[in-house]
Amino acid sequence: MIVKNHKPKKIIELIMLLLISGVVLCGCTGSAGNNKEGTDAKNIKREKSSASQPVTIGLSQIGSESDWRMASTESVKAAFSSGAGYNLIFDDAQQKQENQLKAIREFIDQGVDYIILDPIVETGWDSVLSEAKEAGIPVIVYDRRVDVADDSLYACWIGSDFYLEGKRTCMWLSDFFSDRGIDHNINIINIQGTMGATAQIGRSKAIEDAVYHSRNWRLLAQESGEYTTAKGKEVMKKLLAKYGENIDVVYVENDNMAYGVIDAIRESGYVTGADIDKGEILVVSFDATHNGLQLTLDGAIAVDTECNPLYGPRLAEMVEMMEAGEDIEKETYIEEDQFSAVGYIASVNVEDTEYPVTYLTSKIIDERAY
Amino acid sequence: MSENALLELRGIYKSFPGVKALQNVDFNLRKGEIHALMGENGAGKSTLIKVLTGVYTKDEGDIRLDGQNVTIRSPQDAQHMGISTVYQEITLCPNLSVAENMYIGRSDNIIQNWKGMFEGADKMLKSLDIPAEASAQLASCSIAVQQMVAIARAVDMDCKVLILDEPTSSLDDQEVQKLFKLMRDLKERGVGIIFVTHFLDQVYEVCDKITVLRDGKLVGEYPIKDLPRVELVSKMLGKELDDMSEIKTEKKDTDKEDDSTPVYEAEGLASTEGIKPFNFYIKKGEVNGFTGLLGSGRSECVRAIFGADRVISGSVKKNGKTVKIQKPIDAMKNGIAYLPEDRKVDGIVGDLSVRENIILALQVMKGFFKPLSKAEANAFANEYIDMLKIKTASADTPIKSLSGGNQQKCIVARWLLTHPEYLILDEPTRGIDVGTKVDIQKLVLKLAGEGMSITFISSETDEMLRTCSRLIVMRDRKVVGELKGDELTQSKIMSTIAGGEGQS
Amino acid sequence: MSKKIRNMTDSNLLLAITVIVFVLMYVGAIIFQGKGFTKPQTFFNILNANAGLIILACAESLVMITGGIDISVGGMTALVSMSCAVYLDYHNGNVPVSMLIALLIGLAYGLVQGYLVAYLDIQPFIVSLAGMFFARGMTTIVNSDPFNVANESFVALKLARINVPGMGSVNKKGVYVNAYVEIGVIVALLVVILMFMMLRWTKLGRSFYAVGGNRQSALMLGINVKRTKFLSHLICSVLAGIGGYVYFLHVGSGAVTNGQGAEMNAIASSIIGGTMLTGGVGNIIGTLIGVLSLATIQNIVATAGLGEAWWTGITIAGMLCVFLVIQSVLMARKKKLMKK
Amino acid sequence: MSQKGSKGSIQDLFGKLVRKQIFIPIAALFFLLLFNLIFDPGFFVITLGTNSAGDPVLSGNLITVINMGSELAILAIGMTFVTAASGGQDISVGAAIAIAGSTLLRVLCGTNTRPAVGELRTSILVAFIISCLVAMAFGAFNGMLVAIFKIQPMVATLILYTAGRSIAAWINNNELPIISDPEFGYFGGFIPGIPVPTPVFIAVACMIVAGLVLKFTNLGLYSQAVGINESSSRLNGLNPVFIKWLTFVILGLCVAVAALIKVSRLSSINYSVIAKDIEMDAILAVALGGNALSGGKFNLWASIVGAYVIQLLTTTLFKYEVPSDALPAYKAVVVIILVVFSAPTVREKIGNLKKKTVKREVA
Repeated sequence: MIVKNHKPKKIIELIMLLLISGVVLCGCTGSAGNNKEGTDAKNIKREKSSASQPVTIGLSQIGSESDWRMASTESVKAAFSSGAGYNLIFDDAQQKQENQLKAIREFIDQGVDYIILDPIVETGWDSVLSEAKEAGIPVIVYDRRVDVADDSLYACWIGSDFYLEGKRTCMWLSDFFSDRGIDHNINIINIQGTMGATAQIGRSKAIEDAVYHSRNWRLLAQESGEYTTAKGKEVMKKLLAKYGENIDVVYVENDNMAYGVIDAIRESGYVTGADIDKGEILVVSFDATHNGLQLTLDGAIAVDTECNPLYGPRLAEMVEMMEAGEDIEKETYIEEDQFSAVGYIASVNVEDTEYPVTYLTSKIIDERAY
Repeated sequence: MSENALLELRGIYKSFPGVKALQNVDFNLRKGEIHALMGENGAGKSTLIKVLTGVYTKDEGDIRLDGQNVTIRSPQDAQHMGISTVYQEITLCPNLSVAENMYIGRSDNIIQNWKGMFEGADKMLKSLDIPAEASAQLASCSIAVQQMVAIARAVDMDCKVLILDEPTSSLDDQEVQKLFKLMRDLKERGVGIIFVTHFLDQVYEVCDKITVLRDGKLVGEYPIKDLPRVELVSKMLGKELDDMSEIKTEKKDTDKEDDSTPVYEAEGLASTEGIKPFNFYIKKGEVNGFTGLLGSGRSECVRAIFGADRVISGSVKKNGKTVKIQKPIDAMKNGIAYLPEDRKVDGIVGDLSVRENIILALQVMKGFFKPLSKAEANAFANEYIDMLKIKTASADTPIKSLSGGNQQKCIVARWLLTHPEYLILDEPTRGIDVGTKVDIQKLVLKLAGEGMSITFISSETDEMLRTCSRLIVMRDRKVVGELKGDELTQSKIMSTIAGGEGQS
Repeated sequence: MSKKIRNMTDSNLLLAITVIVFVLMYVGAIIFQGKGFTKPQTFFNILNANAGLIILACAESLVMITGGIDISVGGMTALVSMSCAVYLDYHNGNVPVSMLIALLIGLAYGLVQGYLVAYLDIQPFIVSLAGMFFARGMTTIVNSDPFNVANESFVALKLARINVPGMGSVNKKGVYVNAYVEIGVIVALLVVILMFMMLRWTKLGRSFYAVGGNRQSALMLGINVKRTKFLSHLICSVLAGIGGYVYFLHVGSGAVTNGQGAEMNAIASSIIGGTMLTGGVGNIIGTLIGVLSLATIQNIVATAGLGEAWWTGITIAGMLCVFLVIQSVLMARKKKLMKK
Repeated sequence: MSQKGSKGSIQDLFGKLVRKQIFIPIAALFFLLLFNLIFDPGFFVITLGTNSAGDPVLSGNLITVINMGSELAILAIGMTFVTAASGGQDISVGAAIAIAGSTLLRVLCGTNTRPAVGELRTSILVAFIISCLVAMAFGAFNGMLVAIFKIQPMVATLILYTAGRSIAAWINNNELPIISDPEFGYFGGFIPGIPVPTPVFIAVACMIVAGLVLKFTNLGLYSQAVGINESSSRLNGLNPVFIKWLTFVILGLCVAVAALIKVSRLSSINYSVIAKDIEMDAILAVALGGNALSGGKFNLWASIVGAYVIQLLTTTLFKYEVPSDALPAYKAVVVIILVVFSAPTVREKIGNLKKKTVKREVA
């Protein structure tokens, strides 16, 4: 009798338990539904197992901090789709090298066929890459570089020439100023990316070199905005409070920070634009993301140098070549464009090579893949 | 005089902000003596004990143990000197084993010797006849057993002075007898025991001497033979007392028969706490009570009436109309009020002010969206502070800083403020001083006289006899009898509880 | 069954649940995820990657058992690794001194936090919150940019492998690869063993439980509560210093983001391992298994192809949720059994 | 003689003031303002300028304090209730802000992450109401764990703390929507023509609502009673489970409002960074307000003042060019000083010291 009467409470507890595990399970089933690639991949694996094993790829991505990064991830994911005979294991390291190291070890333990790595920083990869080599798994590095003592630890590298990007931007600036006949002192602020990242090193070096070799350029401050909008805005606000109208040019090392920088400039009562003699602040940026180009079209960003995120097809090409046993080049650069709506300059010349500058229209923005 | 002296306290002073808790108090304890420390709540007993055990440091005065001056800085100090204490509230760690609770904090050994400890503990428990396993987790033992474990710990420490601070309030008679046996054994061994209790019977049963404190001052030290009860009470209260007889005459008036519909009537009521379904009614202006040994289910019955525990069967009628009482708020809406057994756990809301504590129940009944204004609340609080003579600095004082008796009065005030038709008082006099006890009993009869129905529960049978006109007797969670009129005698109650003869 | 449960201490009951769930999970991973989990190296990699966390979790368990909490251990990891990294690289220091630095940071933290909590009676949450803020801030003051330590003797120590005989596996090219653990794992296991012994077989260990179980009672039982609380924080912080160094030894870099969220992982591991935040209940072995459970589930999520960053967070939270509810329901049932 | 008496009464008054709970945060506020006054009176300059759209805006450090402190003050309200009733803290508010913000953007943008001006799918009000409901639902989840399953609040909310930002990313499929409608920016910026930042109005509105709730309902009394003695509250007809749960839902509402401001400030969201560590600041605000983190009696206004103390400290440190990452270190030092001086044991010791000196003087 008494025991019976206890039941309601127990049942409530049970229901609660079920509810909670239900919520968790829903999450899991949701995952299966959302992540169709995963389930599909398994199905194909089963179908194909008699004919040809799918190639398993482990992809260690830095994170999803910017539009650029996400476009890059999407591109790689699309290239290694299950339809194309691949089984992709994707890992988002959330901006920590530690997580990338862990992911690569997991890939090794799972015995993947290839590891693709976009390293967050250049150093600290020796031991994990030698483990991959020990296990006989080739590693393809892309976007950012790795700095290892023995470069046989990775199969190849493909990425942007960040120094060149920076050079092209500086050259554009220099051409622009001479075109406008400006030869007084130019005060520049550099909003850097995450310190130690390949892009930051290359782009920062380009502006530092340009300032060093220039007669009238001065670098007022360099500070890291860590590639994020919020941080970029915060840093810019601080610098504006310090230097105010003395600032002529802001050299921003990616578009996401540029949004923040432009916001900060506007909120502090200044105007962005190319007319630095009228007190406007000229902003140059990198990456050429959708939003970045929109701002470029509006004239808020004077020139936006592309950093091509669409690595997918090139990486797939490389994997196919390696599968076929062909030799591949150790280092390849990916092609990149430069956009401006200011429109004075048709091309820039860096070390005797002409690089065209695309005059930006809304049509171009609409046609781009990201 | 000081031959055989074990512990001597001379001129102890201790004050807290705003309160002089002890003023020039002397105390003597000899070897092999059971010494009762008596006084109302707030008389300074607890403070004196805490000074002795190192919880408080005295402001002035000397403590001499075995003739030597000592300074007691912490409970460890006290233990090392051979002063052990068993408190009313269990001061053991529920998450540790029984054995650990007996041995922890006693030696400076670095290594814990589990085997030796279990063996020693089992031996000790067996010799004291305590039904517990050394390796069991303490939380799995009943409160009484936990209390015994605490005593076993003290005994095992070969203490010279054993302080028992109201150890009996949660024990039943059998357990109390066991404890007394233990005390007498220890006395034989030459241990000096300081015994603090509110039960006068117990004092006269085991003690050799009595020291009485009042308002932080020493009243005197008396051999037990030289101090009859009435005198003890008057010394504690500081006035001659014939209130007891007054109460009796008042009660006679309420002792009458009538055939009206009961204010409250329950049939087959049972709760999750395992009481057998019982029937119960109470009429207008009636005072009745539940009696029985501790654990017989008397509190569980009234909790079921109030909906404090989950009610699982039975029907309830209020003034003849069927009502549903599932939760306390249902009961309150039906004009039932309940003063719970455990004042600290279930009664007071410690950090809130006296005012907030008094208005709480009324406020809840008024509802979430109708708070009383500050002026109204103050008016109510002050009215009851005056009416019940609650000793408090102001209505804003946190209730936890009041003495036990005054806290209890606040809770009574809280329920009176809701103007209940039916008031349940579960052990309202436990752990409070004699003066307040009498006040509360008088109040019960006064309220009944004004037409309120009251159920009164007390561990002290004479209190019940003095106030109740009908007693429901319980044994083993079952109602086993009902006594009224001439049956209301000590012996009749005892025999019904014991179940010696056929019951009605 | 119910009687057995009744006679178990709370600590053992919760430990039993943890062990069962962990074993089930690992077996499930082997069955459903296949090849990877049968390799011992997979398990060793989990140990390698989490050696630091194991030590931090032990430290956390200790304060939790004593009824406190310390949320500064993650921040300390960052501070320790950054200070040591700067010392080793910029000042070309030597490794033993860097270890001493780690210990000293731990000691300093322990002394200050312990004093504030135990003797000034300030809430441990607030004290260690300030401790976390301080450590994170100091880390950026020491150096704000992440970098990998190139100091040779340090790198040698970092790369040192202890081969586990007979546990290796054959790679794709048919070569036998030895299974190995890093030095940090040995340190972590040592800490686990020492802490286990300390908590089980020393009077001090038992007094941590007593203080956590009921502070007032512990005082009355003659335990120096303040000193016990102080020691719990002292040992915790020193262990956090060691844990921070072991973590540093694994990642080999100084970075502001080092050990981010480690305090919550340590707390979560302790809880999964059966330590209760209310104090007085807990077990170091459970904590170890808690860390391993957490890491295993992360591994399962990652290798199941749910690489999107959010799945890790959601699954861990789900697991934590299930554990907490099981614990809560079981404890409630046990209490009910007790009453009868 | 009479002089002595009046001196005594002034001392009494001061003593009373010092003993008031709200004294500590207010003293801290004054101390920080005094510090600024001495070292740089320029701190107090408020200028009326115009922003890029040509609307008048007030700017200056004090404006920054009351502007940026808004979210924290709003959260402090909810956190105070939760602390009082449950005797624990919700450490998931930062993550919950991410969820509420993400929901807000998801409802406004749908699947198009870059809606042009005027292309929002619903009105901002509808989106806000939905995000409120979502935030309250998550609050209810926390509340359920705490109230029904009796899990310690910090542990229970650890679940959402771990999962929250992931859920937020999941809601928007990890995309980062950006809203270009200027109206959306009003909540975190300025309404054209009004020079005072909008968050200030929102925060004041929240305080007024909280004040009215305290005055016209029994939430204060009930949550304190439940926090101090649950068992006794139950026997007085309260439903402790419901009240604890309710406080978490209220905190959920506060979270949604804070999320609106946060998201509006950026017109976008960054799941891993938005409102980072704000839970710690919110708890700190409650503690600085002198409220016991173990629950029970509370003073809402002291918590709110505590929130502004934290913001004032942040702004002051920024003023002295402390980099934002190093900020916590300085904050920690100030916090420790504050809590040490408000710790009862320390206060008692100082009190004793004072008494001794007074005694010596008398002697």
